[in-house]
Amino acid sequence: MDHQKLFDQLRERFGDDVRALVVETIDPWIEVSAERLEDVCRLLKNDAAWQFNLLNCITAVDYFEPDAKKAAKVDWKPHVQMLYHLSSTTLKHTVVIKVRLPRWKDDVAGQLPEVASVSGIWRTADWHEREVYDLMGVMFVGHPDLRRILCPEDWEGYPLRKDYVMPLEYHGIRNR
Amino acid sequence: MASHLGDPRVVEFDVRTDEMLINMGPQHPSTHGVLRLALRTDGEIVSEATPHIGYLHRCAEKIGENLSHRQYIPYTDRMDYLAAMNMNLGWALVVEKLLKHEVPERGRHLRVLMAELNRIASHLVAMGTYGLDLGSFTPFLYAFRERERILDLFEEVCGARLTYSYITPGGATGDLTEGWLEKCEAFLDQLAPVIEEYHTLLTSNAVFIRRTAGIGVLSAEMAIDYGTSGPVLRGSGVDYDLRRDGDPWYTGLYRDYKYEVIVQKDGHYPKDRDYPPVPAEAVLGDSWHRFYVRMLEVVQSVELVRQAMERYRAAKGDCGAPLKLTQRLPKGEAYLETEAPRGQMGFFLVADGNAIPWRVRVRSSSFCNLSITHEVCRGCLIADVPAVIGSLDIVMGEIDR
Amino acid sequence: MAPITVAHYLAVGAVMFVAGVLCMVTKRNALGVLMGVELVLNGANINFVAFGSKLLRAESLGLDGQFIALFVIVLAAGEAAVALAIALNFYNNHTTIDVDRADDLKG
Amino acid sequence: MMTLAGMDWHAIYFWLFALLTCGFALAVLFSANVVRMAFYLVLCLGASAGLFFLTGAEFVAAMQLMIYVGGTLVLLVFGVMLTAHSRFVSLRTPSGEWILALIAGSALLALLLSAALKVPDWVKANPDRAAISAADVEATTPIGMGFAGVRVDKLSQTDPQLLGGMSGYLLPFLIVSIHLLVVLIGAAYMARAKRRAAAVDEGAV
Amino acid sequence: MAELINLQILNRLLGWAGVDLPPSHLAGAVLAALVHGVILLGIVAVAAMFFIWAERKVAGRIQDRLGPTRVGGRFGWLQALADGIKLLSKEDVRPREADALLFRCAPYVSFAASFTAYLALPFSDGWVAQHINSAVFFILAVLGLEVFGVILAGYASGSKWSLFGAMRESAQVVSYEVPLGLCVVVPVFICGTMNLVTIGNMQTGWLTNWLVFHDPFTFAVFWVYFTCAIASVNRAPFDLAEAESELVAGFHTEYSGMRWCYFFMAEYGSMLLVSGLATILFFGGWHGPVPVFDMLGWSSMGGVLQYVAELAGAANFLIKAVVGVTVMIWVRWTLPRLRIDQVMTTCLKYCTPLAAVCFLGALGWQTGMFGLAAGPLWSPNQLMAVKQRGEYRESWVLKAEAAAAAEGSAAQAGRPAASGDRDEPDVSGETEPARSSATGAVGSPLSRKGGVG
Repeated sequence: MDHQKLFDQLRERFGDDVRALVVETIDPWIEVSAERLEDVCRLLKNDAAWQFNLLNCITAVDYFEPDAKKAAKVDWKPHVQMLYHLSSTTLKHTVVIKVRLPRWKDDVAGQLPEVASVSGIWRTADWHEREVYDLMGVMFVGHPDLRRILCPEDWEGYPLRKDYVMPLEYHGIRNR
Repeated sequence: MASHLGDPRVVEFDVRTDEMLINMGPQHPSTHGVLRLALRTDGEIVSEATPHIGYLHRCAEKIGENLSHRQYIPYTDRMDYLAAMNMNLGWALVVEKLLKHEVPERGRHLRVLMAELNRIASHLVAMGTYGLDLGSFTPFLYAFRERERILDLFEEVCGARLTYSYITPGGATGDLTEGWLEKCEAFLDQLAPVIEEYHTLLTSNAVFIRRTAGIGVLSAEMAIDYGTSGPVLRGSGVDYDLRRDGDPWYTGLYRDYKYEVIVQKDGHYPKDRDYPPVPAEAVLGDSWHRFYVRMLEVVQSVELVRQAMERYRAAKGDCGAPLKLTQRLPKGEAYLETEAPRGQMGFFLVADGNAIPWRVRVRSSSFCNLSITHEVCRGCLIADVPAVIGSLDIVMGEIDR
Repeated sequence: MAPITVAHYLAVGAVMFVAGVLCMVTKRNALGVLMGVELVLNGANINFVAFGSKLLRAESLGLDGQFIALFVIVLAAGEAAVALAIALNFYNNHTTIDVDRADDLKG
Repeated sequence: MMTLAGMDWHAIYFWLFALLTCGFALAVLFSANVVRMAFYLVLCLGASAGLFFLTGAEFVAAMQLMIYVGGTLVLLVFGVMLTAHSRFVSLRTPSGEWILALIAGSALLALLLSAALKVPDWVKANPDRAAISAADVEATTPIGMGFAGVRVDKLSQTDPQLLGGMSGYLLPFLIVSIHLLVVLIGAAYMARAKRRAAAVDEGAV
Repeated sequence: MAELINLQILNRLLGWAGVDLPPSHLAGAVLAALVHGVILLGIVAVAAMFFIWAERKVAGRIQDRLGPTRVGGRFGWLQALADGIKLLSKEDVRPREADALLFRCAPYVSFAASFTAYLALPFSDGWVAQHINSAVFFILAVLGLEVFGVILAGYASGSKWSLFGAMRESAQVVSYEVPLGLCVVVPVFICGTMNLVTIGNMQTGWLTNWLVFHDPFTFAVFWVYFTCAIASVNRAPFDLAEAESELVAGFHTEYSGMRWCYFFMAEYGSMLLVSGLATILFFGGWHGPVPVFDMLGWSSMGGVLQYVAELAGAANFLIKAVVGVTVMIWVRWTLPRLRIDQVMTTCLKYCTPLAAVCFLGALGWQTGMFGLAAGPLWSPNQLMAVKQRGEYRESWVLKAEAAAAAEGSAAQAGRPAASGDRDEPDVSGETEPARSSATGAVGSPLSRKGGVG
């Protein structure tokens, strides 16, 4: 699949909101701004030339190093990266869409970063977004039913964040 | 009083009974582990089915950030514990994809052999438990009888019967033992005719057809929209199989193998002349078709295993040694989906240069397959709920991870 | 022990009948009233069968007693079906089967 | 009377079944729980079937068990289940009503009992009961014939005036059959899907 | 009312043992009642235990495994006993939500219904606890009461699954009683009696005399009966009330220990009962396929030999009934379960119309509508002098015949009351002779096949 062509088309349409294309990696990816993600996704799904009708997976990666000594050595600033693995069952090609989010909204700890929900585009995103919300703490704006899915409803914290500390006790059950 | 007449539920059903909210599971004979379904029912009719998952959540993704890639293998075993070989394979391939490490030819055929054999075992369980869900106990034991023999084969090769940890990044923990191929051959020879028995007991059984045909119909668009995969997707008539259409790192395994994707095309399944015909009541995408696809995939896998054995014999060299425990992963990320028995099992791996991954993400097939429940269980009878859930063939270990 | 006569059966029938009538009077639930009706019918049935028994009377009603009892049983079944249908219908519209609430036609 | 040979089994069974019948009839009356009422009614009617057996009306007793207890009451219990609001419905009756009802009821009972005991023919035991064997009261087939219009049980009747009135129960049987059919259709019609209700509602708007 | 307690067996036993007991003797009567009760309870209990073992064994064999092998020696034949002991030692749990009284009563109601029905089930010629002349309906009626136990259990358990089970059961059993009743009516009207002993005895002789081979319609109606019987005793594929994959365990979800055990005793008891009923109604009851004892003449000889013949008859009956139960077990382990609406459609759309058609067909066959039944087809029964079907009369018929014969006058000379090959019954019934001829007509349709030949 011609990722460059896709990138050009998106660039033409959305301008700088489509930030980058990287093809040298194992899986080529396109970075999109959080604001225009929904529009980009809608185009990717509905455009006859691309037909990304299958959303394989939504992943969030927390780029954060709690250890200050190690944190000094990394080449990135702390952020949460969203990855959308898309493929087409008809044209049999795949693409990865990345979105960069702050770890906390407005850098206020506890304020979940926000990104538009794509559950209106692919319904499979419903559960995947709930899972990301549950484990990584990303707020999906426009999600119909954003609840925790794997952890209990009253669980505190977002376990997959790098600075997450396991609570010692949950409802009287000791964890250690 | 008149307001009740405007209530849409009043006009739907014969006798308006009080709505009941019942919990099916997490301790229920037919929820395949610890799935909990909150059913809102009106008499026997289910007006809403909400799955609640997470009872088996073991933080597999978090664990992956604390172990080296080889240490993570046993955790993949416990995801889809009915198809642990396929889970191992998925993880091994994604690590190899990141490392750009190719296994030798012999190792490739060994992997196909194991994956397909495990697919047979997994589909046998799916078939047996589906019978159980519909109240027929006998096929379950028949299925386990055959599965036992596959487990014997696995045990001989890796010492374990459920959690194999056999296929590892780099190859496999060991080569096949002497005489293993003959035993496998004998098993396949024995399996082929008994599949006929299963068709008699279930596929073409009139009661079975009445219970499954036209129940839980999932249209092709909806199947894709919900990200379903595997037999659920193909049972809806979508011609998509990662062994053919997937990532080159995965399809490379099946290079030069001869097989047909099991999907209904022009009203026919490949080679379906040898098997019970599709009943007139069955609608594409219903529980019966999902079941039938699995049954045909067993036969397909038998053929693939035969081909793999032939090629394995012909291939020279070894089957690849496992990577070292401390093998550093290059900086970067890789995503790979494999066609596990239950559908597309995806592993995503972010590495920062250490042996221990920075982030592991598991995309589970059953997770997506289960998410259609509320869609297909709406308006069916209570008895149809196990019939639909069973046809999705979920494994909670994989959903909750 | 005195021999059993028709009057003994009649007494049993009377008790059932009275219990049924009181049931009809006191119960609020439509189905409770229905049960009262069943008791009344059955009390009557005992009388018919007793009068028709050859064992109890030399000059009995004969089989006619049993015929009438059978008719009563069958008609009671029909009556119960209709009453139940009414009760369910009433319940559908009023979500109760309290007979005192069935006063829609009251001016 | 309680000699070994003269043991009156009929009396023993009668008292047993009579007590059960009356006891459960009263239990139905005094129970406040509608499901228990249904349960007591089952036992009451079952015991009265025992009384029918004692009088020799075996077919009636079997029919009582089959149609009444097995059919009608199951239907009733079904109705109870469908209409039960909370799980165990209680039916409290105000005590004032109870007192009135009990006064009226005991008056009625006294009247009925005195009537039953007044008629000399009814309190007299059948003198030649011992001569009647179980086979003599066998009545199943005659009942069947009676419904078909032939009274084989009254063959010895010679009085031509009486003969005219006993040509069998064919006509009532047919009427009842048709009646039942109508009832069934009517009940099904009443309890059927309420789509029409919505249509009426829309029409009103 | 000493007749109420049937003393036949006991008296014969005692007479054989040399004890002479007057029938109305209190000790004798009580003893007889006890013996009957204990024998029947024993049969039900032993049958339940045997079938629990058989269920496991048959299921094991069907599923390519061995089933119980250890308890009590080679075949695990004490497995049911071990199960029973285990159940006895289990804690008797009652949910807090349950209605205590009804919850406790329900298993006994179920079991009592199943057990009471045995009162009217003959095991051999005259071996019946209670002669009831409408025994067929009595058994069906009492069996139908078993549903109350299930309904009460479901309702009183305070569990939603139980309630679902109870609702299903009540709907199912009430519906299936209709086709079941219709099926049973077919042999009843062929025999002209509801007395099971008489129906059984009417099938004396070679197996061609069994009612299932009487005509094509009885053959068909047997299968309808068997289907409905499986449904009415709640066995797979109609075991919706306890459907474990849907309702956890349905009505007995909340039961444990002995109370649970009673439900199972009731289930297995009912299975044997409906099979036994099928045996009597369709498969010759206690008569073997070859009338060995009739040929030897033992069955009417009296004394020990007749007793032996009757004992063999009882064994014969039990074997046939057990075969029926085994088929039920076989069906259970083969077929998936139907859905509730499908169970109801099976009843209303297939079983009831089929039973009705068979009923009408058998009626037509019996009245010679098809032109086949008038002359008896050849059967081995013609070789031997067995009592023919038409010779079994109810007592009132015999009495009426005797009366008619006694009053016999010149007017009747041309039309003998009891002759077998009469015309259609004359039911106008105005004059004495005409009415007595109607009496004879009751016997005549029965004797059409056997009586003439």
